[in-house]
Amino acid sequence: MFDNFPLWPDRASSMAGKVDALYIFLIIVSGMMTLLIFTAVVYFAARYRYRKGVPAEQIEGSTPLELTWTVIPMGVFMVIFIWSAVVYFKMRTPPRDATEVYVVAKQWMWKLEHAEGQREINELHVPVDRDVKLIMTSQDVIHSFYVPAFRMKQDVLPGRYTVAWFRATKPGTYHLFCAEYCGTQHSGMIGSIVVMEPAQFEAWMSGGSGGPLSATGEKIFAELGCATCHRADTQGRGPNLQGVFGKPVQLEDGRMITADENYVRESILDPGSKIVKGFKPVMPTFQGLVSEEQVNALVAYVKSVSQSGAATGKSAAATEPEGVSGKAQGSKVQ
Amino acid sequence: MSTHSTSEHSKSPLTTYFAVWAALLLGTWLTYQASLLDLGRYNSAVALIIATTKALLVALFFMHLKGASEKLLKLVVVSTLFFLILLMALAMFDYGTRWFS
Amino acid sequence: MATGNIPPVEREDYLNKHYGVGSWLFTTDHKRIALLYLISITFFFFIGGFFALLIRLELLTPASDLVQADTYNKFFTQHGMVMVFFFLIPSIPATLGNFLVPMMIGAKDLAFPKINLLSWYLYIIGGIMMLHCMVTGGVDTGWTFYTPFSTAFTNTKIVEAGLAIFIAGFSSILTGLNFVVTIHRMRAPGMTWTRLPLFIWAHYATSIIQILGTPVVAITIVLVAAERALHLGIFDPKLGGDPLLFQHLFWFYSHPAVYIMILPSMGVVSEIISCFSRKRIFGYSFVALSSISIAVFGFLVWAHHMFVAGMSVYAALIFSLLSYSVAVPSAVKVFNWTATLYKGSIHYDAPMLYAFGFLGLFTIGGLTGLFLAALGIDVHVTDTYFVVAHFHYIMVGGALMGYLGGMHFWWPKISGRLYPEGWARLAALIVFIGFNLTFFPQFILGYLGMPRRYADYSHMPEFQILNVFSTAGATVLGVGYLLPMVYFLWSMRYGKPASDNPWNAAGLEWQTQSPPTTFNFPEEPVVTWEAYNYDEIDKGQKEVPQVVG
Amino acid sequence: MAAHTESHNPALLHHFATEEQQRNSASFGMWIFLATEVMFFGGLFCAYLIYRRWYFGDFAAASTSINAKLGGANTAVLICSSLTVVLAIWAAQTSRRALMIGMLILTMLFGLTFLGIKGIEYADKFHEHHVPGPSFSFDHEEIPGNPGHYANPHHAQIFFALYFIMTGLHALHMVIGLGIFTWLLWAAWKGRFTPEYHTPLEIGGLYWHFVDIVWIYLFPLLYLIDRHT
Repeated sequence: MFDNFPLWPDRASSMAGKVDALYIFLIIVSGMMTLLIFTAVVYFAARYRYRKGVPAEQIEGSTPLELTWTVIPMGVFMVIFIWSAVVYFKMRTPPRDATEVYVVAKQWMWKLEHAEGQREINELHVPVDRDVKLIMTSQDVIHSFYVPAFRMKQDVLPGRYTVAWFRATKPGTYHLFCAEYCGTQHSGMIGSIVVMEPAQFEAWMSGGSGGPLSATGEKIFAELGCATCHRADTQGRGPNLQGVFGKPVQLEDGRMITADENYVRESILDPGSKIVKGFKPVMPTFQGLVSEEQVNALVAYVKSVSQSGAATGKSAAATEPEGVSGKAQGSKVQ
Repeated sequence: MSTHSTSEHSKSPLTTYFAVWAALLLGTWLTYQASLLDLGRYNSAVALIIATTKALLVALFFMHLKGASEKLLKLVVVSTLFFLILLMALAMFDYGTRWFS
Repeated sequence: MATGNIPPVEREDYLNKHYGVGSWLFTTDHKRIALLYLISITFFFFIGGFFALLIRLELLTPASDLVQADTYNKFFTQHGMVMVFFFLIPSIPATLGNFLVPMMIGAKDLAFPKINLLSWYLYIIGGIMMLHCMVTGGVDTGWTFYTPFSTAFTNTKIVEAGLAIFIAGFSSILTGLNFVVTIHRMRAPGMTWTRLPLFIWAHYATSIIQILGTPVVAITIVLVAAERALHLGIFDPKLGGDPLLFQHLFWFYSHPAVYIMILPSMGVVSEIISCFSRKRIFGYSFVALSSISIAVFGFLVWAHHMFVAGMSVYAALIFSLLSYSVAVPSAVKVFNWTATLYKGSIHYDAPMLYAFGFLGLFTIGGLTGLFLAALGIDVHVTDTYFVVAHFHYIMVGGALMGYLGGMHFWWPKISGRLYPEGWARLAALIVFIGFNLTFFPQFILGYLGMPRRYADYSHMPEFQILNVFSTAGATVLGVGYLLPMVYFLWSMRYGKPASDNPWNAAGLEWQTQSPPTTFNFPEEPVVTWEAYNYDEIDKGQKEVPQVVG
Repeated sequence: MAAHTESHNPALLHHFATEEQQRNSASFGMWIFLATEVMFFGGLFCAYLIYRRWYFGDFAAASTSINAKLGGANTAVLICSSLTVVLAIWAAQTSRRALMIGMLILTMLFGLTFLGIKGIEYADKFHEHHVPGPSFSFDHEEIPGNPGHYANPHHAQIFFALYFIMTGLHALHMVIGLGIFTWLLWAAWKGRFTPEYHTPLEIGGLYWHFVDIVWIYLFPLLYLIDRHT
C-alpha cells in the first residue's frame, strides 16, 4: 500500500528548485518558531503547574521584550517577502525567445496549440530544457493552469490573455490540473504534460500539422478581409501591422501602450477601445465572429509579421520611408 | 442632563442653517456650470471637490458633526472614509498597473 | 479547581424568571438571546459538520463513487456557506459575546436590546432560506461565488443563497453595531478602557470589521444577483466586465471575515490563560492593541487570495508585503500568552486544555499563513489542499477551539451547572488529536499539488493514503464535537450546581450570581481594580464577589 | 446612581442609567449605522470608478443621455428637504410644535417630489431602451468630444446598470426615509417630542442627511461625466 506514497512532488522545471528552496527555508523558520513556542508552553505548563501555597508571580509585561518580538519577526518576514518576490518575478517574466503555446480552456478541457500548428487536447508535449510560454484564455469561466511538478500555476480568464512560462528540466509525464473551481467536472479537467528529449520532440512535432499557427492566422486575415484596410503601406484606413508587435504604440488620447498579446486581442474584439493616433474608429468588432482559436491564430500572425519584419516579403512598403514613418507613428490592428 | 445639547443650540442656529442651504444650492449650480466648461482632465476633480465641500457642509452643520461634544463621532467618520478610500485605492492600484506586466 | 458550592435556595435568575415559548421568542435579554443563538448556531454547526463528513467520506477513495461530482460540489459549497456564514461568523460574538459583553463591562444589557433580538431573527430568516435552498437543489459554486461561473454558468440557486447570506450579513452588522455602542456608552463607573477585559477588546475589534466589511460583501451579492438576473455585464467579460472586480470586492470582506472568526477566540483565550495561570496577562496593552491592529491591517491584505488570478504583478507585491503586517500582531499575541504562563500557577482544567490546543493549532495555522503570503510559494500552493489545511487550522483549530474553551469556561455562569470535568478533558484531547490527524496530512497533500474542490482523484492514486488519514481524523473529530454537546445537555439537568465564581476568576461577570438575574447585577457595579487582578484575588485582599453598590 | 429616581421620562429605557446615556447611545449607534451605509454604497462607487476609468468615453456618452436638468432639480429638492429637517429639529428644541409638524410634512413632500422626478427620469430611460437587460440598446451613440466615435453598447450597459443600481438603492433609502418620517410625524402629532427629548427626530434627521450626501456625489458622477461639448 505504501509503494505509491510520495511526500514531495516531482521537481521538473527550472523554477521548482527555487520554490522548493524557499519552501524549505520557510519550513525551517516556522519550524523553529513552532519549536520555540511549543517548548516554552510545555516547559512553563509543567514547571509552573499549580502547587499548593506557591502563588503565581505577577509580571505586568515588558516593553523591550514586546519590541523584540515585534521587530525580529518583522525582519524575518521581510527576508521572506523579498526572497519570495524575487522568485515570483521570475515566474511572471517569460523569457523573450520562448516557444509559444496557445491555450484555450473550456468547461472541462484544455485545448493547446503549438505555434508550429500542432493541436492537442488535455496533453502538452514539450521539449526538455527549452522555455515555453503559454498564452492562455478561457472560453467560459475562470480556470487555472496548474502543473505541480513545475510549481507553476496561472488562472485562465475569459475575455483576456494571461501568460505563464516554464522550462522543463526532466523528461517524463506530469500532472496538469485545473486549480480554479470551474463547475461540475472540475476534477475531470486534468491532463498531462509530456516532457521529451529534444530529438524525440522533433520526431513528435514532425507528425503532421496544418502548418504553423501564423499561417493559419494569415489565411483568416485574408478571409476576413483585414488586409483591405491593414495594408502594408500608409494608405490603409487601418494601421500597418508590420513590426508593431512588442513595440510601444501611441493612442489617440495620448497614452502610450505596448502592443502585446492582450492589446492585439482587444483590438480584434473591441476595436473602438484603443485607437491608434491618426486613425479613425471605423473597424467593426469581430466579437462573436471569430473563435478563441482564430483569435489566437490572428495574434500569432500579427506577431509573425513583426518578428520577421520585411522579410515576410508581403510588403515592399516596409522598406520605403513612408512605411518607416508609419511605423514610428505607431500602428495598430484596426 | 441634556444641558449641553440645548445650550449648543441656544444661540439661534437659523442663520447658519439658511446660509448652509444657500451654499448648497449655489454648489449645485456651480457643479452644473463647471461641467459645461472644458477643463480637460480637471472636470472630474472640480466636480468631486464641489461635491465633497457640499457633503462636508451637510455633515458639519446639518448633522452637527461640528458641534459634537466628543471626538468620537469624527473618528467614526474619518475611519470609515479611510477604509472606503483604502478599498478604492488598492483596487484601483491593481487596475492601474495591470497593463504594464 | 472548580468549586461547586450549592446555593442555599432557588434564586431568581434570567432562566427561571419567565417561562413559556413567548418569553424566549420575544425576549430582549441579551443572555436569553445568546442562548437562542447558541441553539441555532449549534444546529447549523452540525449541518455543516454533516457535509464535512460526507466530503471526507467521498475523498476516502480516489473515484467519485459515493456521490457524483455535481453532488460533491454542492456538499463542499453548503459546508463552506453554512460553516462560514451561519456558524463561524456568529459563533463567539453572538453567543458568548452577547452573553458576556454587557456583564463584563457592568451593564444591564446591550445598548439596543430590540436590535439584538432583530439580529437573531434576521439570522434565523437567513438560515431558513439557506436550508430551503439546500433541500431544494443547493448551490455548486463554492462559498466564494466566483464570477462568471456564478452569474452566467451554473444553474443552481445562487440568488436564494445570496439573499440568505445577505440577510445573515445584516444580522452580523447589527451585532457589531450593538457591541461598539455598548462598549463605548454602557461601561460601569470605573471601567476604563485599560481595565477592560481583553475579551471586550477582541470583540470591539471584531465589531469594527463586521461594521465596515460586511456591507461590501452585501452589495457584492446584490451585484451578483442583478448580474445573474439581467446579464448587466458588471462581472462578465463577454459584456465588458471584469471578473476580478468581483474577487476584489468579495475578498475585501471575506478576508477580514477570517478575523471576525479568530479575534473573539483570541479574546476567550486571553481570559482563560490568565485565569488558569492565576496571573495578569503579560503585556495587556500590547495584546489589546494587537486586536485593533489585526482588525485594521486585516483590511489591507485581501488580494493575497488573488496572486495567480490575473492581477497586476505590482499589486501582488503590495498585497504580499501588507500581508505580513497582519502576521506581526498575531505573533505578538502568541508570545504574550506564552509569557503569561511564565511563573504562573497553572491549572489544567478543560478550558485551559482548549486554550493550549488553540495556542498550538493557531501557531501552526498562522505560520503556514506566511507560506501563503510569500508570493513565490503561493503560486504553487494556492487553490490546493495546503490552503484548505491552513484555513482550517485557523478557523477550526483556532476559532472553534477558542469557542469550545469559552463554552466550558463560562458554562457554569450560563447554565448555573458544572460540566463533568473528566469527560471535558477527554473531549479536548480527542478534538486536538482528531483535528491534527484530519488536517495535517492536507499540508503535505497541498504541496504535492492536490487541488481543492476535486470530487475525483482517480488519476492521482498517490494522494489516497494521506486522504485516508484525513478521513480517519475527521471521524475522531466528529466524536470530539459530539461529546461536549452530550455532556453539556446532560449537565443542565444532572450537573452539580455551580457557585457564583467556580474558577475564582477576575472579571465582573463572575461577581454576580450564576446564572445571573435578568439585569445582571443587583446594583450597578463600580470598578476600582485593574483587569486580571489575580494576585489580589488569590491573596484574599479582594473579596469575591466584589460588587460595590 | 440616583438616575432611577430622577427619571420621570417614560422614554428612558430600563437598561440605561441616564437619559443622556440613552441619547448618546442612540445617536452614536446611528453614526455607526451610517458607517455601514457608506461602505455599502462604497462597493458600488468602487466598481463605478474602475469602469469609469476603463471606459471613460462610453460612460460619458451614456451619462450625457440622462437628463441633467432633472438630476440638478432633484439635487436642489433634496437640499431643501435637508433644510426642512434641521428646521423641524430646531422647532422641537424650541417648543414650536406647529412649525415642527409643518417642516416634517414639507420634508416628506420634498422627498415625494424627488421620487416623482426620479420616476420621470426612469420612464425616459425605459422608453429609450436604456434599461439594462434583453431590450437594452445603445447603438450609434457618439462619444462626446469625439465625433465619429461610437460608444460600445456593452460598456454603456455597465454604466446604466450602475446608474440604476445606485440611484435605485438611493431611491429605496428615500422610501425607507419616508417611512421613518411618517412615523416621526405621527409621534410629533402625538406630542412625543419635547425640547428635552427628541432623539428620534435627530436620529431620523441623521439618516435623511446621509441619503442627501449620497445624492450629492451621485449627481456629478452619474449625470455630469462629460458635458462640455
